[in-house]
Amino acid sequence: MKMVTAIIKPFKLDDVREALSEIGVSGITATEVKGFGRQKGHTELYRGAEYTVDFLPKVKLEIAIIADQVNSVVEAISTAAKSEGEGKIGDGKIFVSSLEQVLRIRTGETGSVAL
Amino acid sequence: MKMVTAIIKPFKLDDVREALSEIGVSGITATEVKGFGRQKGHTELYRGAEYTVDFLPKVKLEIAIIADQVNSVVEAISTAAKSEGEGKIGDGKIFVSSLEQVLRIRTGETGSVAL
Amino acid sequence: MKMVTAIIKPFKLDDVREALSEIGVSGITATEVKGFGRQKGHTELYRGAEYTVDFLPKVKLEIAIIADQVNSVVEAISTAAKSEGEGKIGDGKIFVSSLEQVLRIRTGETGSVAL
Amino acid sequence: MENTLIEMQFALDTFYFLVMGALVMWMAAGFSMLEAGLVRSKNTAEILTKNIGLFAIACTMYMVVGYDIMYGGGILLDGISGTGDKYSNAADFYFQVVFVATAMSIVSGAIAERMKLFAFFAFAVVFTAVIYPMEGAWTWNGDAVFGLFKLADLGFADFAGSGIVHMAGAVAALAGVLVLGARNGKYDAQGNSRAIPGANMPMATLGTFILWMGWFGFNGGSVLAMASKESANAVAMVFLNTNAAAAGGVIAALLLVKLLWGKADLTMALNGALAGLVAITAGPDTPSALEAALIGAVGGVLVVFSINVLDKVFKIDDPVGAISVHGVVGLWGLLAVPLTNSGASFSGQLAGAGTIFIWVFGTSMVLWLVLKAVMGIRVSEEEEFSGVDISECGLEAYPEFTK
Amino acid sequence: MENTLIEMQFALDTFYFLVMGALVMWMAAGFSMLEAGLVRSKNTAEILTKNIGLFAIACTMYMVVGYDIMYGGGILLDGISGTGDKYSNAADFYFQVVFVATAMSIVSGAIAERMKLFAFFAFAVVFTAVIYPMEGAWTWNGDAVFGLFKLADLGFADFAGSGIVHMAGAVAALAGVLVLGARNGKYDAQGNSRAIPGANMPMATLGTFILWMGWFGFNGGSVLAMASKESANAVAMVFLNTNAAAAGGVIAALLLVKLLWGKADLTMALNGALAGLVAITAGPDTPSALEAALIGAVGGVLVVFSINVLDKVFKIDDPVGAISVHGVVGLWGLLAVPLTNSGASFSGQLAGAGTIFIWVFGTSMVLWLVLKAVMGIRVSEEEEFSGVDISECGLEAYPEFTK
Amino acid sequence: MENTLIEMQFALDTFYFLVMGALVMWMAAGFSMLEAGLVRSKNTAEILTKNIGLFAIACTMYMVVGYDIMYGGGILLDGISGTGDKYSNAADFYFQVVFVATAMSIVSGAIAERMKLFAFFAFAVVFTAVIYPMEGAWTWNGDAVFGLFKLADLGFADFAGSGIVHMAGAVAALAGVLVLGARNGKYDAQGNSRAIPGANMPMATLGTFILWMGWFGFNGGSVLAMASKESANAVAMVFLNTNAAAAGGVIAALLLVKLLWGKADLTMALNGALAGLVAITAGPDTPSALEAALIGAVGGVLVVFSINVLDKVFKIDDPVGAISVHGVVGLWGLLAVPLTNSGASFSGQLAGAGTIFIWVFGTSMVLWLVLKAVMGIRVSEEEEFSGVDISECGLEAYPEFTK
Ligand SMILES: Nc1ncnc2c1ncn2[C@@H]1O[C@H](COP(=O)(O)OP(=O)(O)O)[C@@H](O)[C@H]1O
Ligand SMILES: Nc1ncnc2c1ncn2[C@@H]1O[C@H](COP(=O)(O)OP(=O)(O)O)[C@@H](O)[C@H]1O
Ligand SMILES: Nc1ncnc2c1ncn2[C@@H]1O[C@H](COP(=O)(O)OP(=O)(O)O)[C@@H](O)[C@H]1O
Repeated sequence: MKMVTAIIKPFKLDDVREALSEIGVSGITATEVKGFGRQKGHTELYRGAEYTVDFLPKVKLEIAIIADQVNSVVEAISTAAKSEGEGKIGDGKIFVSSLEQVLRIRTGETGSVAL
Repeated sequence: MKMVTAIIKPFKLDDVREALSEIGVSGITATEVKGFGRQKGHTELYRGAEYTVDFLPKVKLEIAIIADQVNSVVEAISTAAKSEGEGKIGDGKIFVSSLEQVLRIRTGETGSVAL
Repeated sequence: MKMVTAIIKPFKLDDVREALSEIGVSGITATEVKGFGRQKGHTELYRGAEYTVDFLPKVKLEIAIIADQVNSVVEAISTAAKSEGEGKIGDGKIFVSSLEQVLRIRTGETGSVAL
Repeated sequence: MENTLIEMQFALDTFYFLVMGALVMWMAAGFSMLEAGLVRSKNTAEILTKNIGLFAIACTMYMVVGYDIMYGGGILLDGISGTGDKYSNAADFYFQVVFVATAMSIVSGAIAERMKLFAFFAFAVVFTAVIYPMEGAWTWNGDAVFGLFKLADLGFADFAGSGIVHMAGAVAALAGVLVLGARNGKYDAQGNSRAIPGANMPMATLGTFILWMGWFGFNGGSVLAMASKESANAVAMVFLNTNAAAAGGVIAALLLVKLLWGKADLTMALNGALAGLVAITAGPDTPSALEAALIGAVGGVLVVFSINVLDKVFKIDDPVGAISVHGVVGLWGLLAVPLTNSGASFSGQLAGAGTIFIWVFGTSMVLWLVLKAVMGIRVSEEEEFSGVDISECGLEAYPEFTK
Repeated sequence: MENTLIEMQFALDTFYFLVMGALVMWMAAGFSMLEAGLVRSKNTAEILTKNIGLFAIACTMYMVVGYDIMYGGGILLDGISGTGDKYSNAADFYFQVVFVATAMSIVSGAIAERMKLFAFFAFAVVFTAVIYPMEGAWTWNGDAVFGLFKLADLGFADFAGSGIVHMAGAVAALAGVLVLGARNGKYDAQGNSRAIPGANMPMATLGTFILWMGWFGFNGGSVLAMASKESANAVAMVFLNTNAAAAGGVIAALLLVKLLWGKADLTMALNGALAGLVAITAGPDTPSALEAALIGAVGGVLVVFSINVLDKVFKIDDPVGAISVHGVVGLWGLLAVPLTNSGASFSGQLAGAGTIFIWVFGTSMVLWLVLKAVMGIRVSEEEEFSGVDISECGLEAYPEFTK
Repeated sequence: MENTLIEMQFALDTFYFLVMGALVMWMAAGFSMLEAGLVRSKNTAEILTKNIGLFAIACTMYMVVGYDIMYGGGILLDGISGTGDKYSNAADFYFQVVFVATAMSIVSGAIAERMKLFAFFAFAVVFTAVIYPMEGAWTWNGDAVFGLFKLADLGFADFAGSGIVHMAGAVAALAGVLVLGARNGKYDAQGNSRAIPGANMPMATLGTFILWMGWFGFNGGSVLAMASKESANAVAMVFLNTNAAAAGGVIAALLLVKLLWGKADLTMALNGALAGLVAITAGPDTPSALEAALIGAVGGVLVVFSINVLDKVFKIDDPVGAISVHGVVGLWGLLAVPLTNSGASFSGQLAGAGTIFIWVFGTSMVLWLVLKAVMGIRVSEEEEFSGVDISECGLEAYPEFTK
């Protein structure tokens, strides 16, 4: 099994979720995170003193899947999360790592049936 | 070493934490996350327009442990996090992955003594 | 590739970020988390009833890097995140795990160029 | 000694105007809090800026020229120097100026979360300098409409301004919303309305209570006299009825939403209170307490349906429900007057409402379109997505809370 | 001319009632904000709905029948039409009606975070229509208690309502809390009390300041006259003493908690202010400023101990401390009257307090139990866990902030 | 009958004082909300505690000895018992006491986020008992300064206290900030000022509106009479001008920041409103409406520059801008008086400002230094980092929201 972790722009969340459910992914855990990357933050002004908000709000999605699904999941995410046209800096990243075990708390099932 | 990641219902947090400390786990990192899964969100009403809150608040626990402890930790979590009786949809999931290295910043210790 | 995950004190965030950018790390994802560890929470008082806030606010940093960089990154973080002098309980932990694949959504690049 | 007595009457009436005026001024805080509570957190600082800015603009423009257009008194108030016949003319100005600000406040809520701040301010300048004073002159000052006919002759009566202030504000807002369009994400691809919950309900509730309190000044002060038994009794009845109508509006709205949706939607209770207040404003002097409560209750029912119909059927995106509360219910308030006041007629009320609508809608529409052409009135899509707080004000309303 | 003078007195007294009444009405906002600040965010929208709803119910039921029971005046106020002898009877109603709402507001805080909204509203209907007006008739209107004895004859004096309004509200709340039980999680398995912090301290502080301000109307208006040197002096002393008592309550509570726990617990400072105000309410006219400050300070000390004893010893779960602030300190206020007012006696005060307690506690208890049997008064455990905002109101108070 | 008429005048004047005083008391809530909105969430509960505590201390100390020092009347008000010549002396005390609290409130904002709570309270005790009453006696009571010279003789005029109240508060704050130093993190290693945004803009805006409303009492009440045609007219003009100046301050500040930085910084609009109000306070009776608006507008411009210069050039860390709003603009207010009031002279205004500055700065500085030596005035670095809410008050302002 694999764990796919995607960092995306917050307002792409709905699109990505839809794309994932179309290919049969039923479980996602989402976290609000702050990203530091190539995309730079913006400057705010408060009483005449500037200050930089140099983190950007992003959403992290974690999706546990069986190994066979990795490619389709990564593609679904990257298609849905990419800004129109050429893509934009800050569209995000997808990370894949291996997952040794999964357990569904309710039933005690383990392995791919627990996903 | 292993990293155990559990997604649980927020109001089970205290129980799980207690169960873990009983079996000697001393470190946990908790994050508030939103879960999309089999359990469906609820509908709220605002000025006559319905809207679905389709994510559910969950807590993600990350616990780094030595490999030998995996089974006891997983069992402690799953017992404490399971709803009374049969369990309920949305009780959550436990993921286990492997951890290559750990370092305690304060002392510079690495490996299992750093846990 | 490796994923380095560090749990640090929130007010060390700026220092750590600076230390990382000095050694050429360009991407970081940060999450606000709550830590339970050796460092104990504090007691608050509300209308004469005490209560313990036993989680502590921490920041989790996730940094995807090529394997060669692991040592320098871990060192940069641990130096910057350590409290002055001997270090203090609660300074945090660094975890390293392996990363199988990375993809930059904008360009579709994968592997180390995508970091 | 007789002189002293007359001076005392003068003093009491002046004092009464000032106290009532301070209560109406307080409504500016009410609108600010109501609107700040009903928008999303990313647009909160901007709507606060809008509200304090529009209040300042209204006070200034009405001083410069608005009061003169409406009641005479000279450009820059040069006829006003704290003298007067029955009460200080400075107190009269003070009382009148906060009404202008009220009318203007109504607009800001409806066009929230997507309009350029300075385009709004430009609108406010013209609205408070000319558009409102003109229709105010035709009604409260009894001038003939463009020299043609007098509304009072037709049997038009609007005691404290259900039409002149509230409906006028709502009509200007309606024109603005039509030119501006709905917020991004308000309607989905199929045209279904999506709820966009406001960020801070305690603020919205506080705003409603402030408005409720301020309304005693709004309606109570509109008796325009206190220092005799008759006028004191009249003011007292107006207070009593204003309160009864607001209470009726809350109860009606709460029961209705509970029946319709099974939930006691707080925002509808708040709008119900305001609807009750708007409804009674055209005639708080003539009904009995029970009649006042019923007039308010009808307002509370109307507002629930109106908000839903405007939103779902007409796709008019009004984040705070201002057009329904002040416009639709303002019209109801006008039409309810003849029920208890023989001095007013339905035809007169319709004539008055029509006159106000045509004038305010026409001029506002032209003004919004001119502003759109000249400086643009809508922020960019990206600015709207990130929130107008950053783009217009450069700061965040709750920098430590929001996500 | 003599007539004009008499009319002027009439006008000034009426105006005074209306201004004082508007300040008391403002207290409704104070209770709303205080309670909204002291509950958790998941229960905030519901308590706001509760507060605006109960205010509307109180205003309506007191109009329908309550005022008639308490003072006469006719069902549906048919005897009230803005006339009157020394001041407009409409102004009198307006001033009295906001007192009922105050009494009712006290209840809402104590039963917060677990009661069904419409069960509460049902209680409010009966409380404001009958329970409060009955005891009000025995006290302020001087009626004999069930035709048996007159409290005034026994030396009972309660100037502005420490007992009649505040203790009465607290007693109704106590009955409710006893029937309802504590919030889930308030007491652990060993019966230890656990702190459940309120979500928004600025709101709670704002509420306290609003109440402080409104209290000038509450006590100041209870002189019931302004238009003579004597009454003007009396009103001024009442203002001065009310302020001194509130200040005394804050200082005493703050110093005490600092001594006890080493921390300046803001919530206790707020409760100290309210305790000072409640304490002076039974007799703000007779003490000197220093005496008033001391009466308030004793209230501030009492409230700190009372909150802790009720919570830890009696396991009475009162999220906002209403029973201590209004009940325990209300009783203290009654008992303090004879210290500076020779017209009152300890026995009379005890008799009055006893009468109020028995009547309000008895009827309230029956009513709560009937409501429990008929419609249930407590939300389900799951609803309580997720918060009553979702289950009762269908929305969230801070949809973007909370976790 | 003549007697009755005189009594009526007495009653109306007394009533007027009480209503104006209640509005000024309300400013305490305004300062609390303003400051609570402009600090970070971790320091919010403490500043609320500070504000309600200082209000209580001011009311108590001024009662104990302050009023006697300033106007006579006896220790513990033993000369005050609700009698009086033209109005109740109790009403006079009530009106005066809320002014002391205002002066004290100004200090709390400037030293926010780093001072020990009880050190601040200790300062408040002395400031409200002695420092303010002394300079108040020299100015409003016309006493000779240390028996040497009378400010009035030099042509000093400060109608409602731009200097006596506002600048005095700001000067005490300045001394405090100099002794205390800047907040950690306010200036970086290179000495560059870093922005530290306040946590809650709606609260700050609410506070500003409350202050705006309360200011009508502050300035309007300072006419000190209402019950004649002349004084009624004067009060009305004061209301009108106060409002015009505030509006002018908002518009000037908003336009200026838009020009300077391209953004409509809400916090500057709020400070602009307050600057307009402070500026007009020294002489709201003599200007025309236009002049008032311009005096306010200059205040609005000054405040923007002053905040930036104090912050960036002088490294004076004043989280809410109190020293600029009340001090710099208070001085401007004093200097603007001779422009429209022939009874005042520039030299007199400078003499008065100088006297106030020297007295308040000198005594405050000594007091801060003594407190620093005796009990320490600054919290530890760790406490400052975690927020003074936990260390001083033991609770959090928003336990469920902040991170
Ligand atoms: N090496 C990395 N490790 C962890 N997170 C990263 C890394 N690089 C980027 N990210 C995350 O992805 C987000 C987008 O990255 P960014 O560099 O801004 O754009 P792009 O991926 O289009 O080049 C960042 O805000 C950050 O949250
Ligand atoms: N495949 C998955 N990947 C990541 N997180 C998941 C996955 N499936 C479920 N989750 C998380 O676990 C939570 C519970 O899952 P759910 O399907 O609702 O219940 P159950 O596990 O009892 O079937 C979800 O809300 C989500 O946060
Ligand atoms: N075994 C663990 N698994 C996951 N997170 C841990 C673990 N141990 C510690 N942590 C995280 O690291 C933080 C610091 O740990 P703590 O034990 O307080 O200090 P130290 O690392 O200096 O001994 C904790 O608050 C927690 O978030």
